[in-house]
Amino acid sequence: MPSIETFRSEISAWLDENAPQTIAGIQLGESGGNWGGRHPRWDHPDMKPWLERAAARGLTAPSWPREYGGGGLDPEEAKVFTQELARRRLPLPLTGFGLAMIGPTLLRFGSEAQKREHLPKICRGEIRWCQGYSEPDSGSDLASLQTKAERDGEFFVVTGTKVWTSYADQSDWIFALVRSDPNAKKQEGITFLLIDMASPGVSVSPIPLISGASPFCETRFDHVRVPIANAVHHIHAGWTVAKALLGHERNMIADVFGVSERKKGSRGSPLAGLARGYLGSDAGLLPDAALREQIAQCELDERAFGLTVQRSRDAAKAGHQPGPESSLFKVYATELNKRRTELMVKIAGPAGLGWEGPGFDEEEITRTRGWLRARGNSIEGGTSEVQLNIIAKRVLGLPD
Amino acid sequence: MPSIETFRSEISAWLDENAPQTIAGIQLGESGGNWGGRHPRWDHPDMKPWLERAAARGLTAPSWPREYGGGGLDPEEAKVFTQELARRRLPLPLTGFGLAMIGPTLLRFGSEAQKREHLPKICRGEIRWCQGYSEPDSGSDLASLQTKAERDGEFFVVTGTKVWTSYADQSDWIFALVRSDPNAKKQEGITFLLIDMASPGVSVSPIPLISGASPFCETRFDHVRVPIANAVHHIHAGWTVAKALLGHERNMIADVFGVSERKKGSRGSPLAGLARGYLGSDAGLLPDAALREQIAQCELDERAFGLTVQRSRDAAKAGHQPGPESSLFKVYATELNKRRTELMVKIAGPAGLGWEGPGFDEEEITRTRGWLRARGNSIEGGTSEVQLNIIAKRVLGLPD
Amino acid sequence: MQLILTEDQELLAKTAADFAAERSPVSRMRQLRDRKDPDGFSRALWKEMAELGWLGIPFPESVGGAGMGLAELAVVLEALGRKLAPEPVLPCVLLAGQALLLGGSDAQKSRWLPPLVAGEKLIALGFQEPRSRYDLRRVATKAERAGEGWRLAGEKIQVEAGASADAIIVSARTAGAERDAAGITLFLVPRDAKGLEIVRQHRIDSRNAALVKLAGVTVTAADVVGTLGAGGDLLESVVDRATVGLCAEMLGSMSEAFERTLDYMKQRIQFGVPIGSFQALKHRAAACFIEIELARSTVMAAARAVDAGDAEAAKLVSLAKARCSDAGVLVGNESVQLHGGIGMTDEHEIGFYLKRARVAEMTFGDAAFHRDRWARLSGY
Amino acid sequence: MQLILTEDQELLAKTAADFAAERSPVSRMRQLRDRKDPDGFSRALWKEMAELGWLGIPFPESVGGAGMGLAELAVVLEALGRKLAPEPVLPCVLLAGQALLLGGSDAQKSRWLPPLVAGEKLIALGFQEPRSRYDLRRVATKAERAGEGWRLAGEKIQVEAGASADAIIVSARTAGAERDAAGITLFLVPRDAKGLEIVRQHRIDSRNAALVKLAGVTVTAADVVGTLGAGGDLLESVVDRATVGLCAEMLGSMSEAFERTLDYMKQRIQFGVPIGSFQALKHRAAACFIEIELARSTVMAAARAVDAGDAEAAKLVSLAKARCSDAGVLVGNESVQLHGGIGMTDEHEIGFYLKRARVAEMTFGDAAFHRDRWARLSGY
Repeated sequence: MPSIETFRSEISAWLDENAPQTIAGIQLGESGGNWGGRHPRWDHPDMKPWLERAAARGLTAPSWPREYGGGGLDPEEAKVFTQELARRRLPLPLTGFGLAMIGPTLLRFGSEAQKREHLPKICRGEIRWCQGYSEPDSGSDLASLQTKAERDGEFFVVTGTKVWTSYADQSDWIFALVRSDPNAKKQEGITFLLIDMASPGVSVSPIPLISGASPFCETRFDHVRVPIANAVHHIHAGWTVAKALLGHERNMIADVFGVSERKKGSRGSPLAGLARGYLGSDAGLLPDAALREQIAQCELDERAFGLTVQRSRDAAKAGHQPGPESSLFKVYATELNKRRTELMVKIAGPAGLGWEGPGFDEEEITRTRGWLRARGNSIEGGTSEVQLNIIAKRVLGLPD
Repeated sequence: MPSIETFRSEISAWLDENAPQTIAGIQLGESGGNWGGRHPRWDHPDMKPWLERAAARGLTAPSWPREYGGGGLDPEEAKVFTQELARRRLPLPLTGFGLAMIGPTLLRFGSEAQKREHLPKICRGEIRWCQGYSEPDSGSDLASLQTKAERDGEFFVVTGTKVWTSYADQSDWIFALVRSDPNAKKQEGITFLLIDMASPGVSVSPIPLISGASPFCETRFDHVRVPIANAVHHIHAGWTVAKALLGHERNMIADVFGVSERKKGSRGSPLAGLARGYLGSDAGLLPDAALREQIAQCELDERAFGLTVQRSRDAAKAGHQPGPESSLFKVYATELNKRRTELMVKIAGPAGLGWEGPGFDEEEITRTRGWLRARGNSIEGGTSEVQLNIIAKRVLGLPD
Repeated sequence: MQLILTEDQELLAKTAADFAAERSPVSRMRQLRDRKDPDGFSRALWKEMAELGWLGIPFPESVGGAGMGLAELAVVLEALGRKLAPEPVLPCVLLAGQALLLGGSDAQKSRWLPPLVAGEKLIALGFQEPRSRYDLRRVATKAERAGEGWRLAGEKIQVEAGASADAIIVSARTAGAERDAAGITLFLVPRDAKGLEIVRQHRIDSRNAALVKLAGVTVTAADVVGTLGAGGDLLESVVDRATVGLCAEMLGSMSEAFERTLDYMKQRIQFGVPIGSFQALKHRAAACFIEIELARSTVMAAARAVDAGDAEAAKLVSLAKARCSDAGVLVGNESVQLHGGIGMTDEHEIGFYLKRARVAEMTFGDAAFHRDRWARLSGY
Repeated sequence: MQLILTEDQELLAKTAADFAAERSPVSRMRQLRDRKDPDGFSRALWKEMAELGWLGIPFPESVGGAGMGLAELAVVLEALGRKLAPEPVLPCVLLAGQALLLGGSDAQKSRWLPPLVAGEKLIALGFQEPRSRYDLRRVATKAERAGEGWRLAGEKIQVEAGASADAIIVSARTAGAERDAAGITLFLVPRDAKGLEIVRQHRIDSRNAALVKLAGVTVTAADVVGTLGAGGDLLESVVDRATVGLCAEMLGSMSEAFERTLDYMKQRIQFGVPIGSFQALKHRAAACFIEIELARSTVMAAARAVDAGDAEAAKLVSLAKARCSDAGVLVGNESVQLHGGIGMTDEHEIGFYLKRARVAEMTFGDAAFHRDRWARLSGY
């Protein structure tokens, strides 16, 4: 095995040769990079060769096994690769639910055939995936889902509706939870199924939110025929797969907020700066005492949360089990983001009421829609109420 | 029937002749007036003749029937009597749980023998009553009470412990809820029993609170023999009696807070005045912006609540049924009183930390203990949690 | 002051509730929004409201009004608020209309109020500027003498009903600096005045609002509304009245949002039971109920105090607006949260209540502004 | 800055927890209160703490200390806070001790610190006055030149450990007016000084506190602690250290109160089920849990920042105190409410946590004070 520094110089050399200079430090679009798929969108023309070269070298999924298109890197090497990307301000060659969600799931639960079929296409960015979990009548109580999968020989015939299927309108395949046994206990009759969205009977429509357009879609299945071989893990055992994936998703959500909050701590007082602009105050104490105290409270919340995330990570780095504090990340991060976005609108005052121009600038409209969008943070990915139930039960040991 | 103005001149003449001038406008002690009983305490020597004369005329219980020692006044006359007392700043001749609680209960549920035995003694202030409801293991879930009443011929043998029996150490009789049928459903095995506290086996000890001495006592019954004839209403049907009385008690509690909050509205800003003293600010904006906003919020709460009480009373006066707003009185009044007393301590700052002198004046110590005592407001007489349950169920119609 | 509805008010409330339910379902507001209706409201419905006599409620009979007060208009606005009816009662009847009633000359009143009451003309009031926030007396728009008349230059923002108004009353500075309390004068500017530019704005509540730019607009001395230099006081009285009306509307909106949420809590099944059976949600619903009941009492009190010219009226207006702002946002937020995912969709109507609650909160000062005003008026 | 306990700190925490549980049950504090113990704490236990080396944690080895920091003392104070141990670590080790360490002359240090660390002498710090509230620099006590020395006149209130202290350091004004930031000097006054009157005070937490009256007390130039006129800055550094210690104690108290409440919620049966099964109560318990976890992170960060002399240390101290104040009061209030009637009785120990939480909240500034300080230090 080469030493880690050998690896660093190898990968550096490869990056110097293959990564287009043109994309260093570019502003990524709303979705944040290459998502691949049959109908890819490029934030920059050179994002395409970047994906292709990285895929060829296994660097779209650096730590996946080489046999499935990954890079076969060990954790230390993967970290070096990330560091070298960051140092060059290079975007990831590929992102999306394939890499983040279904890929790891297949690596853990998939059959050999499934891995050989799907993982290389994910690594090459050929197939874009989306997730089909929630249904109109199954939100917090996900296990009550009713999308039917009726057996017909070597096929399931799938009928039902999935909601909150992000980017379904741009995706090629969907991994979905379906009810394969209506007579079993609710968690025990569910199958985790891979469905080609090009199949007859699949239709997708976007879901506009109170904040405007969104990646969310409603995806309907009307007698869609899916090979039984597309069930991941055992038939009727999909809940096990789903739970593993859900836990993963919740951590991701907390991470997103957690990291960004942490960074904020060191960036001065952006809220106070915003207030100075709207209150016309250059220096000294902010003239609106009530706003000033709310800003301070919000900053204290952010900082206390950031320190708690840090405490958890420091403990993890030191090899400790995750402490009870990690159970609060999702609920606190999302509730805090709601309060913060609401406070930003209040700071803007009347200028915070705009839906679109004229009379409101781009930043104001983004801020106001950001506040509206944030209302959903405490609903998606496990409601705050469910999070509090979990804390009460698992951490505090309170009885049912 | 004489006209109401005839009655007014009669009662005025009687008051002019019989009410001692010496007690007009006197400061009543903590318990607030004549409570009577075998060991009465007088706030002023002339409170004794005042009680005796009023009792002789039936004016301790103005609206009770004359045959049981009351005044037999109709509601309009009773109101005139109250007005005339207020105009002369005269204290009530008698107060207490006999008049307010057990008397009305006996009038509604008692046997003829019970009425003849107990009501005249209440009217004359000879017997002081207390209430025995809660038990150490039965608070919010009162109906789970366990004080046993075992049948032995014409007697119940009572064994158990009652807590929060206010003034039990100064009372002569107690009305108590006891479990007469341990096998029935919990609400159906309870008897409402009158017990002479001089009976062998009754012992009383005071309960000091976190705020210091209190009227509350723990009352123990150790094989106390009580005649079966002392059961009010039917045996095992005590819950019916208790519920009627509890509703009555909750209204009283809300009234106490409601009325006092209403008065505050018109008295300027006592909280701001307090803050001026502690902040050393004579005029202008209060220099502590955070305190200032909390004071304003507290005043808004008080005023909004006072107006809601007024709205309810105006509706009642106009002959409407009590609206849904009356269900919030108890919980809001008590939670507000908690916030208000807490705010007063915060206004005092370090001067709000005194338990007793030196270095803290009388007012400061009263204020601080008042805050501690107020913590119990949302527990006694139906916890805030129970009140919210009731609103959710009865007013909002939310399912169990 | 009696905090109950009179029989006449009960009747009016019933009529308004029936009208709102039948003629103004929330779907109507959605259609106006989706088709980008330039008015943002229905002129036909406006005319119907006029025929019902509602636009004349707070005006004397001499101009075609009913000679009633805010207590009456409040019950109508509450009913309209329940269905988020976007017709411009607040800006036209209360803001501009009351400005003319309290400050206008006889000529102005007789020219503008009868057609306003009849639903034939719309007038708006422009009092907000890019830097004014909630301060009515922060006015940068300038009025300079120009011969016998005045030349106006400046910009008013978020002028409600401004995009459709036949005339706009604007505050301008005839003396003093931008933040001075005195020196403000109101002017009535007809829509066709030269140099007047009106641009429709789009806020989250989709209602009619406009940027009003005054590029050297010339008006005559007869266009002054009220006393020269005393426009600040007039504005404050007018905005207090409009605030009561807004509070009534907010009360209606929050009541409806809450009732819809309660219904949803009773119907939505998760984990095999209605979500309304979960105690944590019950207690939160009870907390909303309490705040709405308290808000109702304060709105009734404020309306009656203003009608009676009570010395405490301004304090009670601030009490009502502070409570309605906080309660409205609380109920709006809880409504979306308790509806869960469906509440986040544009397809569901509950989001409209959240958006309108936010606009209403930040109109005429938010809760913190009115707590501060309460404290000032209370001398601390 | 790593927000984890080192192995040594883990060991110290374990020792302190065992000590507190075995030697200092809450019943001990009750006994001290009920028998009106003049010290309000146990001198024997104090000596034991000294022998364990705890009193020397934040002092250099030169005066018998351990040369450790607040991060270490915090774990001890947290353990003591759990059992409401009333021994005067905060006033003697942190307030007075750190004042001497940071500002004292060599002579003062060698005279006072070794016996302090050994548990043989007690020193207190008087910095509050009847009008000072939370402002360390509001000092009315006067120091006037008297020959080579100074004559002190004034009054200090709620001087913790003052009733038993062998010497008291007081702030006094050597220049300027009562509210001036500069011109404050600290003086060390021995207990037997003529004109010094010490009167025990009784606060709701029953701890040792005293009124300290200075009626023309004469001290020498050698009794000045720190630089003449620069006592305000010294005081601020010292109080920041003591605030971290107090926050650690608060963290312990609120953690214990919360755990006791959780236990009660699991045991107390009403309506046939443990009250801890009611969802509304579960969510409130979860809210307390979250606040305690966040408070813990801030206390750890503040201790480490002060130890490291971090530029942000003062901000982090205010962060910790603001959160611990709010969380402590929340947990104290919820603890009593969730205990119900029994929680209101003096017989139950949970009320002691409520009372101590209130005193701690209002010591060294409450949450609003520290939010304001955070904002000032952040430049807004």
